[in-house]
Amino acid sequence: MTKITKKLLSQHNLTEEEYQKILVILNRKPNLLELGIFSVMWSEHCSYKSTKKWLKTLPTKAPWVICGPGENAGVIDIGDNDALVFKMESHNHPSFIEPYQGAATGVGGIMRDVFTMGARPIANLNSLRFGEPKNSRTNYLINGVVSGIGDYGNCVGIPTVGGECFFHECYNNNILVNAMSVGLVKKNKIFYSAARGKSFPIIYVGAKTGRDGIHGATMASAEFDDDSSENRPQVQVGDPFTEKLLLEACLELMNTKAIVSIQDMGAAGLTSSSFEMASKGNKGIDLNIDKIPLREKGMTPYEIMLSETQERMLMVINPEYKKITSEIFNKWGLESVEVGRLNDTQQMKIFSKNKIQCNLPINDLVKNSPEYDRNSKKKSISVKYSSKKKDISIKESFKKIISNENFSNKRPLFSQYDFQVMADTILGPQESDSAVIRIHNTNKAIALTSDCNPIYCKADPFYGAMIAVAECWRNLCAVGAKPMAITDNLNFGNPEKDEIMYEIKESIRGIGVACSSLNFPVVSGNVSLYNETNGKSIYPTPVIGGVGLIKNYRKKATISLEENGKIFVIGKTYGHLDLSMYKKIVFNEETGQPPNLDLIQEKKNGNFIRNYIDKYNKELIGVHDISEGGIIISLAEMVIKCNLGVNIKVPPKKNKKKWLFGEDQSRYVVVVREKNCIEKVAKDAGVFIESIGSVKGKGLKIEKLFEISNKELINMNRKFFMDCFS
Amino acid sequence: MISIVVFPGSNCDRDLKVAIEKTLKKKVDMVWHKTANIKKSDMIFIPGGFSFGDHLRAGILATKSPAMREVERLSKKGVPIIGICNGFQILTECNLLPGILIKNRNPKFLCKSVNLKVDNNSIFTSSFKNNQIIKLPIAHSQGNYFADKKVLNSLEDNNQVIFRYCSAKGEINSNFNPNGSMNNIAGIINSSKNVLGLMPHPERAIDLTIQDDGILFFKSLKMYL
Amino acid sequence: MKYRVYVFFKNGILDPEAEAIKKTLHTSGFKKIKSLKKGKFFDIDTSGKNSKDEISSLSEKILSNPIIENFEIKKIDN
Amino acid sequence: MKYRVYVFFKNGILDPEAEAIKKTLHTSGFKKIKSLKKGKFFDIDTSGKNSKDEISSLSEKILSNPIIENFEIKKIDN
Ligand SMILES: Nc1ncnc2c1ncn2[C@@H]1O[C@H](COP(=O)(O)OP(=O)(O)O)[C@@H](O)[C@H]1O
Ligand SMILES: [Mg+2]
Repeated sequence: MTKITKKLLSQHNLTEEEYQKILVILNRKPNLLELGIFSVMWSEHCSYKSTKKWLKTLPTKAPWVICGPGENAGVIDIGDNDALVFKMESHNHPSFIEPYQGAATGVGGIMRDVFTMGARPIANLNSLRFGEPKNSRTNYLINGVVSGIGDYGNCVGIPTVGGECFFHECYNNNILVNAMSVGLVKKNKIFYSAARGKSFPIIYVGAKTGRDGIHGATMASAEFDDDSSENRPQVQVGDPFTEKLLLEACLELMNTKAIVSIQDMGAAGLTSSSFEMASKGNKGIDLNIDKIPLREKGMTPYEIMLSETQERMLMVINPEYKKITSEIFNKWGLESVEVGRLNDTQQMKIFSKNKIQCNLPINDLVKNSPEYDRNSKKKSISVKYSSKKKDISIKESFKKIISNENFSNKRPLFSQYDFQVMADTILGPQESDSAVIRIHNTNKAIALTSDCNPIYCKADPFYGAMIAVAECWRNLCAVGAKPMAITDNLNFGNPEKDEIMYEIKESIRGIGVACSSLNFPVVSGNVSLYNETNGKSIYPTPVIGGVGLIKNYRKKATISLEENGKIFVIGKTYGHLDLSMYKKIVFNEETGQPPNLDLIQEKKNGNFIRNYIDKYNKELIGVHDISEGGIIISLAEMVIKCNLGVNIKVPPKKNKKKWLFGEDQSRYVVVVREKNCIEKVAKDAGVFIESIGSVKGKGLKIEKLFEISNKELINMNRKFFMDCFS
Repeated sequence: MISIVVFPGSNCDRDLKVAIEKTLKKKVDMVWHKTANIKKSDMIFIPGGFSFGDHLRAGILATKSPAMREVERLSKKGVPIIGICNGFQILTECNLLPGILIKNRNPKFLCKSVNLKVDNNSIFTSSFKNNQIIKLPIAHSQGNYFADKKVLNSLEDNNQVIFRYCSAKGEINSNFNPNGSMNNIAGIINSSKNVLGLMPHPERAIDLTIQDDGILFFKSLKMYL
Repeated sequence: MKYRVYVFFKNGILDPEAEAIKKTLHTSGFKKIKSLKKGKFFDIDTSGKNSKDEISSLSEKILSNPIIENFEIKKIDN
Repeated sequence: MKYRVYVFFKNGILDPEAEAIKKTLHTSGFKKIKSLKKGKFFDIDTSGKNSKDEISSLSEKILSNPIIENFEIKKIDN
């Protein structure tokens, strides 16, 4: 038997205390296989040991929530017996090592989470963060990540309809790749993972197991050092064709009564899937490891249990339906094998060559997983001052911003994604503040968006997280959708450091406060920690993925202009420039506090916009939220998109710079026809409204300041991404 | 009966079925690729997607499916066959259409709406005006039509090029060629004029709130049915 | 029996992937590259008797497309 | 100088493409194929002096993905 040494424990990312806990649970020493199982089950990735305590505080309930966090994905009710299943998940570390495969398998994994629950994925989003473009690897990484995401989703035939892509030096050595998938299911056809049934067979289906990504789950929870790329961990390779077959086969089988419970094999593969199914159902499992289909010779039980080969599923089958099960999988050319049986012992027994290789108490292992209340302390932030404080005109500043990588037109990026397959994409990328996807064969549609401003979060994680939620809520309102629920992906550094733990706690608190106040529950999510290299952490990046509902998809808003339209701003403009993109891009300065956020006003303004889109659709031309870059950027985006022009008057007595570039929250640009009643409706709703100009000619004209032609605007705006992908 | 052949990895089959039902009010038979006997079919569609994962060369592995023997047999009897996107790739790989679709000039996948000039002199496009300019979505990374000079000349001489990429005003040149196709070819028919292959997706453009130029495409088929 | 089948673009036919790689080479500093061609190879282990014929048949019918590609078969000794 | 660079998957790395091709070969009558592996090759013509070094550097950095692939360089005589 392998001797358990300090070194072995640290290779398994287990602390001495955790090992002592294992000894107490087992009342004996574990063997290597058992130690490996503990290590993945108790990894940050599977056990959420540093964040569990705080995640429990999030609001997860609403009358329309069918299933909150805890299952493979969250589920909400959207009426007419339809439900939406969605979740976001990170694949940050694998994507930094191998961007193409890392991102592709991230997409594959999140889609399996969705169709495991019986839902057909209908839309994917992805939220990306890269280092500075001048960093030598950035171009390689973004090209790999984007093709990986595209190739996988395109092949499976699920439209990739939106997301974000943001560059900042804090991601130079730790990029973020967060993938979100949304699926549709009938309310009475949802599948869960809790094992049920008496000695029912356990079926393995999908790809053969290889040595892919062994220790991936522990890798995903461990900080990088400079050797990481030398270590060349076995990365997982994605196979979207097999995923497509698995998707179709599972959905076909789900139309029969064969499947009792089902769980995809994600991080920690066979181990976490079997333990989770058993523990949720209070069951035991006898697993015959010799039955597992293998891709390579000579694999040990340890390797088999820890492998992260993609495109695999585990399910409990009603024995009466064994024949139909194998028929359907055969039809789709997939291998399905009975690998074990359920029992009531609550023990996990793994057999090989008729010998017990592992005998672990399932509930003790799962429910006694470590939970930490780690120390946290606010650290004063080293302020970044600009090097060059010289006077730069508003026009020059604007040009710098609109040409910057963070504002460049993303068409060359998202055109690599099939955003139209399934023929229900009503509004794809760049047409509005959220993507809008019709529920097939109905008048309903859903709106989808993902948001987070890490610069705000770094300065004040509580406010930053609140703003991320609010921005997400705003983007849904801006297309006319009722915001329903969110999924989140919490990306942070090393939680063992006080200041990082502070960021984590504060961000979760911020999400909680904003979600409670907006009645916008959290139904699923994911935590990615240890996003650090050589002790340098990323900015706190709690990405919020939001889902909203539109009753009648014909009543929606886009970011359109129309000749002679009247332009208004909803919400008060104070001119908050601290931490703005203006300060960042023009002066490389990140100082001060994020803009103030009044959640009551946010709600009022959002409700007004939604109501206006619904009731006054005939007089409405376009809506666009105002966020990073301020009013001028929102207007420029509209001008570029529609190839028309606007004529804007900065209101008297306002500081022009602040008014144009300020990032005050809860605001929208609204464009309406000449005959309209928007001012009256706004006043009745108690919402601040300001007329700022009209749609005229071609180009962006700020009266008494400057004018830029469309041609110049479009060229400046598209250069970065065009070069990036050429 | 209208048939759609479904391969493992097809993913525009449902969209196509919906489009046919909606625009032609006809029943659709989904034919699994292993079918060795297509009984009665007035028209056969080969849908878009990634049949067999698009491995090796897009379309090649699907040509080995039994249903494709049937498609070949029925095509000789004059049954209209329409391959869209991956379907077009399959039809060239099994020689029902000449040429081949290779990687795009910029090999990345490309999803966008493009302008097309339509030749209405085919059973598949008779509802269009001749040289009408329409807009349809494309979504592919292997849509770059290639054929040798002789084949190309005979396609042109026999008016077998049915769809061509162009500008909104109808200019046909390399600036309005999204993938590098020879002669801006987006869709062709065979010499007996009953087999059509096209890269754009008319089935994604049958909705007034999204795009609707695909409706005319399906309406053309109505006259034939 | 083991065979290696080489499949490569015919002369004079532009291979967009090879072109893209060449461009990347040039932009990443490998400026001395005069030409670059790309091909595929398949290592096939077969137990057939007439295996050479079989290999050439599948090379022709499946592994290559005669409009754009040629192929070459080599026997490999273990 | 002319070189041929062979690029192929490392042992143990899943090659979904080879799997799919093998399956289709089996179902379309080539039943005797025991195994099929796939790789790429690049024929490169370079004018550099240290060209062998250059070739191995670009093979590692651009032609192959060292995380999942290996490569081999052979000199070709015209
Ligand atoms: N990684 C991505 N994948 C897909 N679509 C993206 C991605 N990043 C951005 N987009 C899309 O591009 C458009 C513009 O993005 P962005 O500049 O972030 O817009 P906004 O500031 O209005 O939210 C949006 O429709 C967005 O969904
Ligand atoms: Mg945004």
